[in-house]
Amino acid sequence: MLHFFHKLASPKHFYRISGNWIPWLGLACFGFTLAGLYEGLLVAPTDYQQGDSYRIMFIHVPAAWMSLFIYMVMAGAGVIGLVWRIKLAEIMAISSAHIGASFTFLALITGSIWGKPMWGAWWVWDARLTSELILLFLYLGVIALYNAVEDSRTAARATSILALVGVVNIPIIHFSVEWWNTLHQGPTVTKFGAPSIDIHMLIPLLLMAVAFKLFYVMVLLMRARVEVLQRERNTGWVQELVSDYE
Amino acid sequence: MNHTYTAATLEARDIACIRDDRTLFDKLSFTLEAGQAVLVEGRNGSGKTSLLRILCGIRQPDEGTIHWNGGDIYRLATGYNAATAWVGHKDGIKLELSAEENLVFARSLGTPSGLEISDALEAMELGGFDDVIAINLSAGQKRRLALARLLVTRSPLWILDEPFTSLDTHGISLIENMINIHLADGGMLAVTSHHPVGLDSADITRINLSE
Amino acid sequence: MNHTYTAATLEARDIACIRDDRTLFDKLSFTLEAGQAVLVEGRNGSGKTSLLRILCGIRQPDEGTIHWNGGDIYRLATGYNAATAWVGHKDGIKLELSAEENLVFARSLGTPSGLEISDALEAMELGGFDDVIAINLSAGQKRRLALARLLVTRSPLWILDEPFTSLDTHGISLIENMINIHLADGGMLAVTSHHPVGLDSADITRINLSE
Amino acid sequence: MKPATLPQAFAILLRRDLTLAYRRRSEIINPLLFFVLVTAMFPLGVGADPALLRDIGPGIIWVAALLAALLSLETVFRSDFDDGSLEQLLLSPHPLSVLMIAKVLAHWLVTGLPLLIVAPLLSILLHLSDDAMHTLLITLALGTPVLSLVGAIGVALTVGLRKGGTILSILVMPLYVPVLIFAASAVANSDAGLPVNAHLSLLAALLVLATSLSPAATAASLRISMS
Amino acid sequence: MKPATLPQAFAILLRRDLTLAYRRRSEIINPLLFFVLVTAMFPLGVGADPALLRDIGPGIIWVAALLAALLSLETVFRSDFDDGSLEQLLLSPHPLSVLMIAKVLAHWLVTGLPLLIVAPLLSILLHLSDDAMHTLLITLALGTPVLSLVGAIGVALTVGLRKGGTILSILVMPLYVPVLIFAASAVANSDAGLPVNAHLSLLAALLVLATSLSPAATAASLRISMS
Ligand code: HEM
Ligand SMILES: Nc1ncnc2c1ncn2[C@@H]1O[C@H](COP(=O)(O)OP(=O)(O)OP(=O)(O)O)[C@@H](O)[C@H]1O
Ligand SMILES: Nc1ncnc2c1ncn2[C@@H]1O[C@H](COP(=O)(O)OP(=O)(O)OP(=O)(O)O)[C@@H](O)[C@H]1O
Ligand SMILES: [Mg+2]
Ligand SMILES: [Mg+2]
Repeated sequence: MLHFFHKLASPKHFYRISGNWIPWLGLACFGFTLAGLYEGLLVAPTDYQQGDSYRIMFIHVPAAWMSLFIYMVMAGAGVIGLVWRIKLAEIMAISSAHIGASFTFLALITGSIWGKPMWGAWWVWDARLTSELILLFLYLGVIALYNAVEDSRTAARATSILALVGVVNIPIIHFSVEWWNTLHQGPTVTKFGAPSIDIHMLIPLLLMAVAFKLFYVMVLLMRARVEVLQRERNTGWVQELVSDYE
Repeated sequence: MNHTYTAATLEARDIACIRDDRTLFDKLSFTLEAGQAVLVEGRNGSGKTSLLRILCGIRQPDEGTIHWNGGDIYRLATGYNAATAWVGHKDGIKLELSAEENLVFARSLGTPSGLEISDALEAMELGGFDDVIAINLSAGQKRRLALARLLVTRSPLWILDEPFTSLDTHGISLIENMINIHLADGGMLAVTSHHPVGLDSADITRINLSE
Repeated sequence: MNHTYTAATLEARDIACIRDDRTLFDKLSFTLEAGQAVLVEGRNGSGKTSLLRILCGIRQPDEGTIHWNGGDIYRLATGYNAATAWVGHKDGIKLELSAEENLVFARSLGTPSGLEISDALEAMELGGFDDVIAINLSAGQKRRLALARLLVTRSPLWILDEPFTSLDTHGISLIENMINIHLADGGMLAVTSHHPVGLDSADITRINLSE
Repeated sequence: MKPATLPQAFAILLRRDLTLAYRRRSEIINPLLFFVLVTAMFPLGVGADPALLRDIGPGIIWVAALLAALLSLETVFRSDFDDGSLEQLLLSPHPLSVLMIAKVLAHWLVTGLPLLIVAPLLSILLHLSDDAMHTLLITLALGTPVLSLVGAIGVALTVGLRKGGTILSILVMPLYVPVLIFAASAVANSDAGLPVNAHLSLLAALLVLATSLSPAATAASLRISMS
Repeated sequence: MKPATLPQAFAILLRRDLTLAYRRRSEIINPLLFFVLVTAMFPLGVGADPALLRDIGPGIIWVAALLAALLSLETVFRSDFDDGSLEQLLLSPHPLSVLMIAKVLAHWLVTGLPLLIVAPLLSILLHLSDDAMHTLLITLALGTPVLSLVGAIGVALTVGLRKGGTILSILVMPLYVPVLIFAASAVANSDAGLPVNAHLSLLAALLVLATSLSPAATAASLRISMS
């Protein structure tokens, strides 16, 4: 098992193995998405309060989940990279940042689109929305720092520290924003938190959640492969690979 | 004042430095003992500065290790730092402080040699400049002040990156003199310079990075 | 390509420079004609950099005037600027631009000499570095790039402050060669250096600021 | 080869600065992000009540724009000073004040224009009306160039000092006050359905004034602080 | 002579930084002026209605404090980096994280403490009640050190970059949000006569957390960005 990980962590093997996984991940992701969309758009019943507009949930909720999940993955990979100096972990961390930022953005956009009919405004300063917005900025900070540092290894290590500091802050931010909002009561936002969600709504939600996870892993591998090639461009195996294509 | 250092060894084992995709050097090994000097030579861009920064511990080598008295300098960081003095391309002096204040601060960050600040300035022929704010010094005067740090602290290993930059001929001979005394006392030296360094000692390892 | 410049005269009349309360030099006069060089010498802190910055027109002399072809350089600023090229302590290159882009920009701010950028880089032995972003060059490579500006523009008067800083011996001889060609072509030169400058021409005015 | 004409030199300098901004990337994105961040910080500070936010929204957006301009000002000359390019510009045969226009224009394109693009988003976050948003855009279009032009003088005056960040702000902020007042009240007026033409004409007048005076002042300040 | 002990080295570094700040003078005055100016800018931007100002006052004062801290952050390491002193600190035999505490403390004494001193003045300008002013001072005392501590990590991460001003703000501002929220709501609560103990304890907890984690993180970041 350990041996397997060690082997996988070497960029060369990672490149080879991940290349084999990607098509399968893509296929599975496609399958789950189709199933989720079918269940979500055709099977799930119309909501008695919101009509059909609630169906954006099947994008919004999984995207919002992913935005948090990916941050944890990123920070975890960052720690591994910092402590054990595993290159692949560094690569995973920074590749995750871009995807995580995209999901966060998606959650914000879909949330706003949903919010317009629900609350009559594209945006309110609700605790959850605010903390999601700050999460986006945490991601953007990581990306900005990575782009700003010239040397890619230094950049990876610097962003790992930043991600780590961010992780310490995420619960604090979450907590503070909740507090803040309950104290400064703005408009009372009725959350859609239906206690007993209809099973026909739950199924597509879970399907889509799985599809999003698969999508994440697939894109992560693709981004990581590019990054690996770029970093190892002067090593023997990449040169060979390139000459194969020529 | 007893300037004879206790014996110590610096050993570079198969170190390599890679910048972007270019290998500046690899499998570079050498040993430096009391009274010896390493002279790093090479064309512009051959990696001299990079090597010295690695020796200081500012940068990690991309491969290989560096040992101080048998221990990896990254493990023993503190002990190693107390033993080294670094003067790089940048002078490392605060422009808003006077010459004297700069040296007082430098001394308190290292191991004091016991030499008075004013004597150190005298030795660098910055005699009347004790109270002059460093921003009003010329390029060469700043360089002298940076090098005066070597006198007020007591570090067996000096690592100097083109110490003679901006110095006039008289300044250069002052520094050469200082280096020779340091080596005679059992000190160690790693230095780069594009101009010949007048070392008395025969114990010089030359490393040419252009070859 | 015709490199012979039209004759011109630079004349410093009784100029003085005062920093804080110290007079670095005063009543300094000299004349510089086509093919001649002024070599400014002096100990560290004697005022060489200050003098050159005054000659460029970056700083005004505290007393006296400087004339270019008989007219005060502060009156004729634009005409004078077109005729001078300055390489100071700072390289004046943008670290985010490639070597080539730096030279293209420098050329368009001055009078183009007609020499191709790539030839100028070749002449400075920066051959393969056209597309390398300047931040990734070593100290000496940056200096070479700064000096390459002299080749792509056509200025009769070169003002160089320690041009050899950071250059290896081979680099120094390249620049000396370049300077000698410039003087032979009827160019003019004002230069400081702590190291001997190998000039062929006998027409050298030496100004020692330490005396 | 002939020497570059003045328009050519202008264009080349402009292109150089835009290339540099593009290479640094973060220089374009950052003032923008900063603008959004500062705006977002206010609701956190003052509470989420939409009516309140709508009231103070124009003021907030303009203060944020002003701070974003202020923070990015250093980039106009700082790096050119540090690496010695500024000496080279000063000694170029082209009139310095024209070159200054190129530098300020580049600065505005990189830091001012993007604000115009995200401003609608911020108007939504702060619940501004459509009318107010419209006026906001006009005030930004007229006002942000003034910020760049006036700011350039301040940077030129302080570029040689080795002092920490805020002295520039102190110099420049009082000069920014008129822009802030006219612009914020124009937006507030239009939110309240009042006429805004007078304010907008004043802003336009400020722009004309700044354009005609700032380049020469910037050039003169630079010469002084470099000597 | 014996080598300096750790407390001695700490004291000497602290004194050096304070001397430098005093020599530069503007470093002390500027964040302060900036703080006052930004606060003064709001009434200009949003109108002078006392009730409105009193409502948004705590938020504005805290946003201004935050921006003042942000703008002065660069001074923690920038000049030490530029002149090479930072390399020397890094290579000193003393533990870097302790030296970092000295640097952050100096920064706070120079930029945070003065805010505490002028805050009462600003409270009057914005019509805050005496209670609110009192709470404001406590929140500033607890919160501004956190700003310095957290900010130092950001500066350490960006010190080697030759990029313009705003990247630091983007890294650090999201991390400042909790301080802003707790502090501003504490002041607002106390203005409204509500209890504030919970908020203040939370701020104190943030201070403890930041003090215990930031020095090591700053030291590690510095080592990375210098390599
Ligand atoms: C821009 C606006 C919005 C943003 C930024 C946003 C953000 C989020 C986030 C971050 C989550 C995940 C929370 C977690 O797992 O802890 C979430 C979940 C959710 N959101 Fe939104 N949201 C927005 C608008 C809306 C709207 C308008 C609705 C419907 C009224 C909505 C309904 C939900 C639901 C039902 C969940 C799942 C709740 C759960 O996991 O228990 N959101 N949203
Ligand atoms: N900014 C300044 N303000 C006040 N005095 C200065 C300033 N810069 C330099 N000086 C003083 O002016 C004198 C001359 O400085 P200058 O830089 O011209 O010397 P230099 O001959 O070029 O010396 P070096 O060989 O060291 O480069 C020095 O003694 C210095 O103390
Ligand atoms: N920050 C950097 N990022 C990437 N590459 C760099 C960087 N700094 C230097 N290099 C490259 O590393 C090589 C060695 O640089 P280094 O500064 O060590 O050379 P050097 O031997 O000290 O040269 P010099 O004599 O010019 O000072 C150079 O070819 C340069 O292009
Ligand atoms: Mg070097
Ligand atoms: Mg000089």
